[in-house]
Amino acid sequence: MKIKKFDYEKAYYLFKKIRCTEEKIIEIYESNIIKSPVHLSLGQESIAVGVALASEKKKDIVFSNYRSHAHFIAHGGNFKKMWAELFGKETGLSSGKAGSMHLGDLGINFIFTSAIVGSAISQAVGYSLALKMKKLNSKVICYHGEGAMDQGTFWESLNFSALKKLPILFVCENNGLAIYSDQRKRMKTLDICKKVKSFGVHTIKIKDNSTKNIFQNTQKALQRIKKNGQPVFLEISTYREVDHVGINYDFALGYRKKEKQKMMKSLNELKFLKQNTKNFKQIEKKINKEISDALNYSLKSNFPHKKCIGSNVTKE
Amino acid sequence: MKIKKFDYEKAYYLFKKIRCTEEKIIEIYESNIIKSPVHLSLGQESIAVGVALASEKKKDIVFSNYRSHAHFIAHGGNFKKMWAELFGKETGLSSGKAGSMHLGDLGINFIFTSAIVGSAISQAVGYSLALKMKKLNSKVICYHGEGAMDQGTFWESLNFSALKKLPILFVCENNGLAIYSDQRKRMKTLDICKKVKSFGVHTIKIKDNSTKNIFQNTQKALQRIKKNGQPVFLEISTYREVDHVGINYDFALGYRKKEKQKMMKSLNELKFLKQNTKNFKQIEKKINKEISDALNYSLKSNFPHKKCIGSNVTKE
Amino acid sequence: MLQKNKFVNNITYADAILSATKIMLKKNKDVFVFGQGVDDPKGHYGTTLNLHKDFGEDRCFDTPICEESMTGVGIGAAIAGMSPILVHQRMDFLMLAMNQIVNMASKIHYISDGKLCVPIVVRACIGRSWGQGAQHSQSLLSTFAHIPGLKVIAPTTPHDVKGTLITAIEDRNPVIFIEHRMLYKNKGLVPKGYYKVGFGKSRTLSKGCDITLVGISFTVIDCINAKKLLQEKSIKAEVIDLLSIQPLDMSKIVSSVKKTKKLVIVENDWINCGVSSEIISRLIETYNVKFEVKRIGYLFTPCPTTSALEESFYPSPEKIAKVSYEMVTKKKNWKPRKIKTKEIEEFKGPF
Amino acid sequence: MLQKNKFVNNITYADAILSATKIMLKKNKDVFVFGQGVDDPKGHYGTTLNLHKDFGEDRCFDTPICEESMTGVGIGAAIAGMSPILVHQRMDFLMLAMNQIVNMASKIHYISDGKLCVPIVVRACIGRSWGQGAQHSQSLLSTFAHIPGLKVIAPTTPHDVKGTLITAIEDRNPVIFIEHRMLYKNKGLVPKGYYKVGFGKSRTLSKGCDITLVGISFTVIDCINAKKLLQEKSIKAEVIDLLSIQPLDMSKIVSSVKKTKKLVIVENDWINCGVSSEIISRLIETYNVKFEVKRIGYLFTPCPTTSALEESFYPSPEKIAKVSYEMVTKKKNWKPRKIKTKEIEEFKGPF
Ligand SMILES: Cc1ncc(C[n+]2csc(CCOP(=O)(O)OP(=O)(O)O)c2C)c(N)n1
Ligand SMILES: Cc1ncc(C[n+]2csc(CCOP(=O)(O)OP(=O)(O)O)c2C)c(N)n1
Ligand SMILES: [Mg+2]
Ligand SMILES: [Mg+2]
Repeated sequence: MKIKKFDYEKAYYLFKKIRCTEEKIIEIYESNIIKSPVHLSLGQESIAVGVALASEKKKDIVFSNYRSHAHFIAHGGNFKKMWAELFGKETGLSSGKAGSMHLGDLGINFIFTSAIVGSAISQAVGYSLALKMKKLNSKVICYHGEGAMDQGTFWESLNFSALKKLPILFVCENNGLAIYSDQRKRMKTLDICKKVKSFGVHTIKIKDNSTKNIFQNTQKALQRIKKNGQPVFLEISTYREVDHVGINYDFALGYRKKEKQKMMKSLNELKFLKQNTKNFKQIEKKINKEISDALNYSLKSNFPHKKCIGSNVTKE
Repeated sequence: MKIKKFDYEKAYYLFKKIRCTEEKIIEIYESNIIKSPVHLSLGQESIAVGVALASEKKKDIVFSNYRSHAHFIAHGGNFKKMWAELFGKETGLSSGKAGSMHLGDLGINFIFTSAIVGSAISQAVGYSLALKMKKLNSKVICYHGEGAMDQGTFWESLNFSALKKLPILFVCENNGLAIYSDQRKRMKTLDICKKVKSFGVHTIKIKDNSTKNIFQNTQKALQRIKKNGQPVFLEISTYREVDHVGINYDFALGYRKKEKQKMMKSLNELKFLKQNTKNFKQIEKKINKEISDALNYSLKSNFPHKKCIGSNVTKE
Repeated sequence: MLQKNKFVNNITYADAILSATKIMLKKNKDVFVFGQGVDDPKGHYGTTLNLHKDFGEDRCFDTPICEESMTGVGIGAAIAGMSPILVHQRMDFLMLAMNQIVNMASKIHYISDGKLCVPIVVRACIGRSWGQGAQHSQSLLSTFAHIPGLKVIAPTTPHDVKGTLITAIEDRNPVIFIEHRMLYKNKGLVPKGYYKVGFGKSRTLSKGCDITLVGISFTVIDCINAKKLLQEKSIKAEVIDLLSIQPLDMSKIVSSVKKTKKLVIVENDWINCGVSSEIISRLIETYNVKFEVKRIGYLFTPCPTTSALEESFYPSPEKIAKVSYEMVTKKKNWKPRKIKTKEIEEFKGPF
Repeated sequence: MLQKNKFVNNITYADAILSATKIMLKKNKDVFVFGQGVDDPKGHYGTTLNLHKDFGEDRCFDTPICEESMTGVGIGAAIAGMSPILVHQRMDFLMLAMNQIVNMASKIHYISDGKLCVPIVVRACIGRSWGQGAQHSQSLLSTFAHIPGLKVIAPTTPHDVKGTLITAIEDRNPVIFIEHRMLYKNKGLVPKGYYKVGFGKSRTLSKGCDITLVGISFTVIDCINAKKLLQEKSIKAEVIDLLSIQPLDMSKIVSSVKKTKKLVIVENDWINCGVSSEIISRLIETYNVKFEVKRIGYLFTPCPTTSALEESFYPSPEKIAKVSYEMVTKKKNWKPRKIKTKEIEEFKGPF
């Protein structure tokens, strides 16, 4: 694995693209054209961008969950097909059968995601077991929320990955929330890394929102995995800007206070990346075009034919 | 809670009674009168005896598992009915519906046990939640093997007990084996207490086999629970003398070596207790009589009537 | 028939659940409510709204996301004499708690030969439509009905959901209490106070002599709409709300089928090894009735997310009406008009 | 008919499983076996004995006790192109893995619209008798048959267990492979090499014209014994081994029932919402057959531990024979003699 330098331009491009995509979803959501729940990543972009830039594209395997737009875009998933999938069209990633909660693109080894909290983690571990068995020199990156660590399967999977010395990076996006439930309402001890360490897995904790920092630590983690073939756990503190599901701010619900500083973190990071990107104008133009192309593509596409419902239930 | 002194005589009585019971089972098992799997506690008696002597009889609630003969006897469960249950008779604890794997006696708050590894732990926690809600001043004692800690539910339950500050004592009987599977084949890190501590639960580790030591530590733990109403975890190293299930030594299977020193630990402890018991002869007589009475009682009892099969499926 | 008056309200299915819960929380100090998000600002579609404020945080509380152990906690508390109500946002999540439900809750009373009992109510909500997809739309009713020791109930009307919930909470057995997201906003007349609707009784919602339609949970609404369509062809359908899945009430179905000789059972689930097949088998095995029968249910595929396919997946008033028409008339010459199911059409998410 | 020769062995059901597994481990380097105790000295009743020695510890390994995650590990490895075989000591333990099986394995192929597939074989053993009790005796076949995307197979003979296991391992879908503890020691003629027995086909084990007996897993043995009893009354029973639960083969049952007009289905499970009810419903709904039918299965209670009650719990040759006799003769004047089921009588534990 070559040591890569942090590329501000790429980072800006991905970060901005994620943000613009989410904003476009918000813009059109009320029209009811995306007839499906969406779990937005606004506020959490730097994780996806930092991790994706550090990873080996098309080689590493990515597992995520229902909140996967950012991961999908950052890792370079097919953008048009993603939009078409959100629109439920036959040109979508899964002909519309998946929707926002189950995005996947094998072109970049992005495994179709699950909407059951924590249920893909053991699968990610199983995939890394297969990599090891097949002596393939790649790794699994498994994104999950801190809420997924409430599930016993997280600890079972973690133990197994350590026991079998598997090439997997766990990326815990700790936004402190599971829907409206604060982490403190669910966990006695908040020092997640300490728990993970006691299970025998190396941990790295990142408290700030710096894409570069995340990139560097991820790179370090991935190198470590490559070297000694053992799992690493990354905990990254982050902030969810909007409601758990859907497109609205949820401060009016009263369960959490709007913290202006936290709300601005992601936008400030974006600004910072922009300041380090010379041709940001071109990039923004490119993004706008990508989005409008994808929208057009998706709008023009057909819905899947009725009979498509019966296909691919089982493999012949 | 009064501080109790360790009572050698009681300890000898219970320890010996457990041992004699298991030996009697071994003696008669080939006759096929106990038509059911038995999971013997030989080698692990000191845990049951030490914990039971420290607990408040008829006040504390006891959860165990399929390997419960020792716990049942030590906590003072109805001995005749236990035997009748092993024989599948209508006079048994559950009219024969339960058998060895599901012993229970509400007279001593001994909850009917489960044969699914780890599945009673969350229930024990739930029971302690109820105690707290009802402001009852008692505690739950939950025995489990180290194998049960492979299950995610252990960590879920542990976290919840700490989160809600529940009056429960976890007693981990660490015999290092799950059937024929060594702990090292199942867990990356063997420092169980460290893991438990990281979840926010106080731990005590006991490495030797001393009934008195177990008694004293359990008493300390129970007092702590009473005082601050929070869970405590006790890990006690122990040794399983015979096969996981059934009555035979299993060294010939070759998966573990016979370690003479370990094999003698429990017998040496029994000898030690005996040395400190003046009227051990009387006690032994009493035990013999109890066993032969129980056997007679069970032999004379009828099998449940056929129609009994349909009763108590649901509560009217 | 009920009339609106000072004792009877016109309220939603969600409010009926809330009302039953409040009555029971007041009546019995051992009752408590727990589950993910029960104390959050949405209060599970309003069904648990503000209970934690009204009754204290000890009696209505949020949990970590760990279905297996929380079910175990409920069972343990029930054994200890409490009456827990455990709320699940989706039926699908119960798959994580199957060990506790199937191996433990259903068997503890029996294993202890009656000495312990497990009075837990497991509330589970079936999701549907607007892109719920494969993992938020399952119903799995028959999975629970298959297990001795469980009771399974799936009320459709506000009146019945309140009455059966009170019954469920007072029942000393584990009860799987099945709700449907698309029913929460439906209104109906509901007595204000305490009342019970017994288990093991289905409900004839409207009379007819030409064909019997049996619905379960949301498909009862489909049957009612199908009945309207069939009226356009002068076919009179009798609509039965199965209501109680376990125990199962055959009496109303038997007498209806004796009259109509024609039966359509509309599963709110996949058909294979479902409740409808149980009903058919009992009719054949035990009752001396000659009849024709068709089952309608979810297509035997996972539920697709896109709305373009959802329609083919679910039973609908048209499908039911068409099948019924063909059974009654032996003709295939009618394509019922598409009727709008307001619950489905009006739903706009996000969850 | 097969004959013993140099290509055909007379071996046990357990050895047939072992043989299929070895053949596939040799044939395909992506195949591996894992599960609690698969590498222990007992090798799951001999079915995995010494595989870790013969094929290496990477290809046959023990696991921690955590069914949910180990199933997920298997699914993940399957997605990655491996062919895992996951062994469970008891069917009951699958309740801990229902989320992975029902919410994940069965749906991944569909959700990805065919791009991923999950070729995992989940082997599960049904326990019975000698005090297995409520938690080590469940079968729950229909629970899996209810879910689209799964295949469910329950072979009875050594020949079929080998052939279907090879088919299962080569199948690219999740297969629930159901064994029965009481079958492991049964012997039969089994070809030594590689061969497949296809899914979706039941098997007529013996011909008869008076009544059709359909058995599933161990109850096939009961049906065979019942046939012997019925011969004493000159009643000729046709015995069908259902074998494939999902997909379900109706053809053999239909043609048999057309001939006999009388059907007894013996579930190796509780009856309610079971496979037998599905068979009956399909016969009624789809096929134009007039017939009488009875279902026999586990009593609708948890399984009691004491042997005094176990007998009442399970189907038996006598029960089957008695019901069959009464259906054929319309008389109630026969009490079949008690026949010894050697598998049950000879079993002496401990597990
Ligand atoms: C097994 C299960 N239980 C409950 C839910 C409902 N649910 C959906 S997302 C979510 C919160 C998960 O929180 P976290 O893992 O921190 O991820 P985040 O949404 O914060 O990204 C919950 C409880 C679910 N989908 N699956
Ligand atoms: C969920 C589940 N999986 C597997 C089994 C089979 N099994 C019975 S006992 C046992 C070992 C448990 O080990 P441990 O918890 O250490 O208890 P010990 O037997 O050593 O006392 C296993 C795997 C089971 N009963 N339940
Ligand atoms: Mg979160
Ligand atoms: Mg152990």
